[in-house]
Amino acid sequence: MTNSVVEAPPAQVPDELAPGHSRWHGVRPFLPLVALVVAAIVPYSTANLPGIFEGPLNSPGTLQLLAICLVFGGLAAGYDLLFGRTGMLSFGHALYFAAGVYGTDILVTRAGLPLWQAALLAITGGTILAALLGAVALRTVGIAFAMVTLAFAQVGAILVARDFYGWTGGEEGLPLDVSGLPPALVGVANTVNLYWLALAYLALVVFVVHRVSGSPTGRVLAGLRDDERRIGVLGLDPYRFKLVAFTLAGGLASAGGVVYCLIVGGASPHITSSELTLSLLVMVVLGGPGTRWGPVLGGILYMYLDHRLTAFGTSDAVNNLPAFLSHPLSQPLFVLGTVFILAVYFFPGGLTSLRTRLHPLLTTLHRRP
Amino acid sequence: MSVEPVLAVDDLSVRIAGLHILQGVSFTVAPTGVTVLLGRNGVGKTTTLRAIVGLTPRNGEVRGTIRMGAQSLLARPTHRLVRGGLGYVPEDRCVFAGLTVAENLRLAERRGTTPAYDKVFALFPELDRRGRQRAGSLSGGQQQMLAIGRVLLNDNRLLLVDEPTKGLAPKVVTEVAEVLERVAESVPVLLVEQNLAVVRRLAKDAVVLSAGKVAWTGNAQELLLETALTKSLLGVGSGEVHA
Amino acid sequence: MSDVVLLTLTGLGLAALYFLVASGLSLVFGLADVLNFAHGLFLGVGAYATWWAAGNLPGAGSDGFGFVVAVAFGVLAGALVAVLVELVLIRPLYSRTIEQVLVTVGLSLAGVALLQATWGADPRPFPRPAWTRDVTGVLGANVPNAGLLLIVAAAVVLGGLLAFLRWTRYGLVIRAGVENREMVTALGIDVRKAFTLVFALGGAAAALAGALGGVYFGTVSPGQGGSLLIFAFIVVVIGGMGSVVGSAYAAVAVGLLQQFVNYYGTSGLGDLCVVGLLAAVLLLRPQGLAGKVAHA
Amino acid sequence: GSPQDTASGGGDSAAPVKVGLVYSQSGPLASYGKQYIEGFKAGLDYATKGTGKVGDRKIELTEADDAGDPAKAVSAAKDLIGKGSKIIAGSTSSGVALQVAPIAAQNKVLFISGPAATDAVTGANKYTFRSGRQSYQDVVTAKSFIGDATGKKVVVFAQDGAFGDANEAAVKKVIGGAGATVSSVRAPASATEFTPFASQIKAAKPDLLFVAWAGTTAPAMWQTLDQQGVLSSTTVVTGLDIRASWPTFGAAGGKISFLSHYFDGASDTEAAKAAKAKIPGGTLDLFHPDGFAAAQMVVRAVTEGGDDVDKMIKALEGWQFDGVKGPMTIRAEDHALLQPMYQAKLSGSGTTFTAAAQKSLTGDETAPPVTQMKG
Amino acid sequence: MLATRGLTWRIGEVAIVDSVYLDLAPGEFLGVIGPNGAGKTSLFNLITGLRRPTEGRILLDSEDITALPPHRRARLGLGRTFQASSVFGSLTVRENVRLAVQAHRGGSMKLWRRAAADREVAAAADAALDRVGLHHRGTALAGTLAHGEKRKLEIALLLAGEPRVMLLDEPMAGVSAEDVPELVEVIKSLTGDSGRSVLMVEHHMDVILELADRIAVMHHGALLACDTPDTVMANATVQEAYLGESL
Ligand SMILES: Nc1ncnc2c1ncn2[C@@H]1O[C@H](COP(=O)(O)OP(=O)(O)OP(=O)(O)O)[C@@H](O)[C@H]1O
Ligand SMILES: Nc1ncnc2c1ncn2[C@@H]1O[C@H](COP(=O)(O)OP(=O)(O)OP(=O)(O)O)[C@@H](O)[C@H]1O
Ligand SMILES: CC(C)C[C@H](N)C(=O)O
Ligand SMILES: [Mg+2]
Ligand SMILES: [Mg+2]
Repeated sequence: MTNSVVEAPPAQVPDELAPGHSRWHGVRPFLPLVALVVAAIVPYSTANLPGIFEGPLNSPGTLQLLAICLVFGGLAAGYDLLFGRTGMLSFGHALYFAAGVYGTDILVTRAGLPLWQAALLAITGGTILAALLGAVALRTVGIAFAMVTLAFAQVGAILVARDFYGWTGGEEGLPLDVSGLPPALVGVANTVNLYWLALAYLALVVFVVHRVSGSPTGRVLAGLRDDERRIGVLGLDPYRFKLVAFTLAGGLASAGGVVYCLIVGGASPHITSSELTLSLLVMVVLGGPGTRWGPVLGGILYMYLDHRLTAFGTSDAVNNLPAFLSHPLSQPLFVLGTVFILAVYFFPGGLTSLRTRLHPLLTTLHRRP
Repeated sequence: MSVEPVLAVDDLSVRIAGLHILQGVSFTVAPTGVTVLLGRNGVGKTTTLRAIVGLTPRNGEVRGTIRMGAQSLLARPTHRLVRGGLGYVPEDRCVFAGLTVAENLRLAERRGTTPAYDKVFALFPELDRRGRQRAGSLSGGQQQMLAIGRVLLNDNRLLLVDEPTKGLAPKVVTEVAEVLERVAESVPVLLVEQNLAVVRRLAKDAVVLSAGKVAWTGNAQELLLETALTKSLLGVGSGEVHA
Repeated sequence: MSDVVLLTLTGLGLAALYFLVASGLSLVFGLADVLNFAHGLFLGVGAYATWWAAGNLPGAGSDGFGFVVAVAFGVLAGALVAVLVELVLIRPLYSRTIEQVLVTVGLSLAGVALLQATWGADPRPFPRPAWTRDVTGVLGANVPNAGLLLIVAAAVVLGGLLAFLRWTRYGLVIRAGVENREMVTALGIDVRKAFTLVFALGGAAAALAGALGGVYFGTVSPGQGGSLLIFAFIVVVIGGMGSVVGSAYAAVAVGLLQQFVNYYGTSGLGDLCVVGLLAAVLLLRPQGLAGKVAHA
Repeated sequence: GSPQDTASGGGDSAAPVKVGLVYSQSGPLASYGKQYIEGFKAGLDYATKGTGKVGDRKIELTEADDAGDPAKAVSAAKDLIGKGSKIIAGSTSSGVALQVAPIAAQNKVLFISGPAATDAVTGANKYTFRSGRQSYQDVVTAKSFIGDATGKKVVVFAQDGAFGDANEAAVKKVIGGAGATVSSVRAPASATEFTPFASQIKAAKPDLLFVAWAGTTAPAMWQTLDQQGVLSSTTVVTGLDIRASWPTFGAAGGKISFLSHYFDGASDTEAAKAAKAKIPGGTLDLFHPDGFAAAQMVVRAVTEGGDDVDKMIKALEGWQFDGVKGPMTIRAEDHALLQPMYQAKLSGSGTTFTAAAQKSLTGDETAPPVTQMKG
Repeated sequence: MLATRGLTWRIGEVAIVDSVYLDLAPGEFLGVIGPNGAGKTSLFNLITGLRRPTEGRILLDSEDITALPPHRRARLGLGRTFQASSVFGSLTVRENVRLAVQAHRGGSMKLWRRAAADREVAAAADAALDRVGLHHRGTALAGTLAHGEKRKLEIALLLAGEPRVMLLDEPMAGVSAEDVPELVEVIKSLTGDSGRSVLMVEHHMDVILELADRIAVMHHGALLACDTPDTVMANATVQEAYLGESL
């Protein structure tokens, strides 16, 4: 086999580097802000979206679900910095997320540190971990790189499962000790604060990723995705730039871990599994790699489906179907898997490609008087 | 001309990713000799050849008719076309980098015919000598020889050859031209070529493309003789043709 | 002494199981260039089809020739599912690695869930000849027959695959097709058929691994394939992608390492060593043990 | 206004009582979850005498699937609490139970953990109760197999992680405390080849081997222990899993001494008869009693406490009732559920196996030591 | 300026590049010719650091750069084009060149700046595009360019780096006859100013003859001759091994 180099994700010009030329040119820069404001006032709405959420928008259950979705939207956007924008296929990104989750949890619950110190340490630790492991893993490229990162993540999973000194709680996980936490983050009535926290995290990641992609460094990263050898000949050290991207993405993932730990109120070994990295990849591809909103949407949609399909599976609509349909449909993973497969054929290029694909339709509709 | 053409392209249009790359191209290829397809970079020469062998990318759309004899070529899978005697030498050589030279050649053998190894090795002794080398480590020129050698293993009804002399040493250019000349004695060739010296030596008929349309068709030698014409069509006086 | 013999032979049995799982993966991953995360599904199909056949298919059973029929049925079912997957899902996606990941991940989730929806989450006892539960004394060690069966099967599969790749033209077509499918068709070869064949073989090898894994574990459960998969992936990568022989070497290395470290070291160290071996191999020889140097 | 107003139960005496059940409907523990919910419904029927009501108030069940994932369970619990449930029950796995328990305490609602076996649920906080047995009770039952422990050699074979740790610790305390020397052989939960561990166990020549192993690799593990002669060389004790797993022991099944939480026929109480009559299929299994007891506890809590969670807790603490297994006591100090446990033998072949009770131990005999209530 | 001292690259027993001694004076234009497979591209790969030589040294301004990685050499003023076009396919033509300009000017490791805001980079990039006549294709994705256009883009990328020593690997290959003179002019203009040196592999003899001060002939990895165009063209071995009978 010669072809050990991973194919770069489908060519996508980063939005930031593409020439802007649409009617919306003047408005577009403000759309993200509008979206942010809308998202921020969601908890004031009592609207009921039957079928989509269990309760009104401002109910704790809905906000909790939304908060998880938002964290994963941010996580996927951070992962896309590696995958979609630099062309690095890491199979071990969950490790840095897990470092954030377990780091915070252990520091708060086992060491009794105040939250802000624990969070700071966890993020710093996660970032340093990413820098160290990245420095080693980046000696390889392509599938080999994917597998080395996977191996590191696997070590993380084994260590968590081993439950050294009872720190991690092994397969049972570690509930977060909330006694020292700010009261505003504790209790169902305060779920809204967790929601805002998640929203802030998402906004931060999108802003950072967007900013970095549009920076001189981002330009180099986009170049790396296409032809690494060429970057070297232009006088830039590919290794350094890849390490920076890897470390930054790792740091963002750790920060996501801190937020997730607070939302879920603990850590469980699910998040160290290699499936999680794979899901990150799925989220990004589902949304559209290398685009600004694709990974975010992909992450949100994935988590939404992952959580909501359990309810779908037990709903009356499914139970009343004949057995050969209701049995598979009551398996959330069956539906989730099927959705991925259908997505590939119906939205190639990810959700964000829908916009361009719907464009002709919209313009025709527009022209009608 | 009363002779039936071996290939007739009629009103061929190709769109790729929304770009209208070929816009109603029509020409024929005579049953003997070399027909050359000329034009500046990016006018759609490669696109034309690929449309003929059925290799337009997935996001592309082909309209019009392409016939070889009585048979329509459109909508038939590439491997069928090739087995039916349509040989194609692509622009970027496309040798299989991970396979050895011998394996590259073996792959091109078609069932039911005896591959003409002696013919190929007589033309390119290098290929015989380097049988065990990985094709990816061949020099550019060696790869080109391999790419041409691959189609010459079999009998063909028509050869499509895209810029075969690109990147070849002058001596090899001459050799390739000679090979093609000899090949053209038995099989018609549709050739894309930038090297006008080669064109002058080989071409019988010429088709000149410009911006996705046919700008001129006729006798190639006449074209090259008329400085004004070559200047307007190809941007070079025939005197400037490099030797 | 008998400890060492026992550990070596059981380690080789484990290696054989890894190899059986890895061989199909390696074939599909290395030759068709598809990172097939649905490989675990093929294993599951093979195991459940064998299980089903032993109970329901006339002529098949859990012992003697009937068992051979049941396994053959399982292998056939695995190959068939693999072919269907290739034809319907993968074919439109060649050279689009990332979409393939999405589809095969989706497939593995949906497929395993489907198995669970049909036959439940709990392990079912696997029909198997009585002698596979017994042991054979070798130099004072009680070596499980199931392990010996795996070793024999792995050797047969290795030989068969090598013969296929070396002596048939398909091997060549497939290797070329991975590099540039278009160009293979431009040489007059229907490359699609070759790739379907790769999937059929990969599926059959996986199904065989599933069936024999059932014999080895004594049960069959929906998630069984997935849990073996991670080590199979490691074996494929250590061995060098697409190299069947490399996978065989790597499987032996991984199986023995795990076995001996688990005995002489502390718990969990075996897995860590394997992961460490993977990282070390990749860092020192990114192309894997048997892989060739990628050309610049 | 406030961005989020939590629906409150209100004091309406005829309003239904909302009870949230968060358990595994899908995922690897789906079968356990199924038994739990069947047991719960039978128990509710039994405790409300078929009315499904406490007084005038209907018990309104809302079920949510956690698929074995604590994050999903926490989301579901928050959702249910947000919608006014004052009682959450369920938790098929220990991981879920441990993460839902703090949520209950934070929001001052009652949480009745289900089949989750971890000792850590006991005494987790004053809002948390349990309706099933805990690892420690398993181990005490195991001890009953060796009689006088003094001078005996005991080996624990357990998987890595919290479940294994808890079992090892419990054996050291219970059997080691009674004078035996306890050592352990641990293996990764992901192990597929058990010969090295079997060899280690054999080399230790124990008088008693206590095995704590859960998961799909268990049959392979038993077969290896059998093939390497471990089962025939010593007394081997382990917990008896659900019926569906019995045939997977194969020939090894007859050589193992089982401690059992429950199996069909282990008891013949009123509750057991009622449960048997009510559940689909009519055969009780491992976790039916847990669901049944949970429903009994819910009815008790509502009857005595109405909508007041503190009153519910008061009503449950120290409560004694007759469950499927027999007399049960909720210990006031740490909410441990004292209950009978069983010794069992498995016999049969092929796909038909039967379990027979050898001996049953009372709730007091298997009582775990009192733990400090944490919150 | 650039010198190789006994530069050798072996694969197994075979010397692909065989003890090459080459001196490139400031401002000099050295053409490299030789049969296909003579080792010209390999020589370039050694000089730019994509391959490590088995023996010999490479000197830039009499400083030993043999052990430096490619990017460090580029930083010292060594630029090249590739025989098979290698441009950043998913970036626009303009972004390609801007990236090269930015790489050259430094400041690529700036995570928090807006790249598009740097007018100087943009201006320099546009100038480079103008020079190769690709200005009108600025917004096209480089991956969709026709072959000839990619060659021009390669040159623009090179120009953007303002290298002191340029290695051009068959820049004319595949360029349509019309554009050859234009490209020759571009290349000529590169060398006119400042003491910039060029090493160019090319099979179009007329182009070589027009541009080169001296011509090096490679054969079987070794340097067969290195002399003025007239002398080289007159060399019988060159005639026989490389040029053959002219068309
Ligand atoms: N896959 C594609 N997507 C978008 N545009 C394409 C694609 N392939 C070709 N084109 C465009 O079609 C036009 C014609 O390309 P083609 O390769 O046929 O030109 P050509 O005449 O062969 O040029 P050259 O002499 O440089 O080889 C070019 O402008 C090119 O950019
Ligand atoms: N990695 C490799 N392994 C084996 N042989 C190699 C390798 N790389 C190059 N070669 C051989 O080295 C020789 C020189 O190749 P190179 O590409 O340098 O030639 P070139 O002079 O540039 O030819 P061309 O003008 O055709 O491009 C060729 O014979 C080639 O086959
Ligand atoms: C369902 C049972 C096996 C529960 C398991 N003992 C646990 O605590 O997770
Ligand atoms: Mg072309
Ligand atoms: Mg070359």
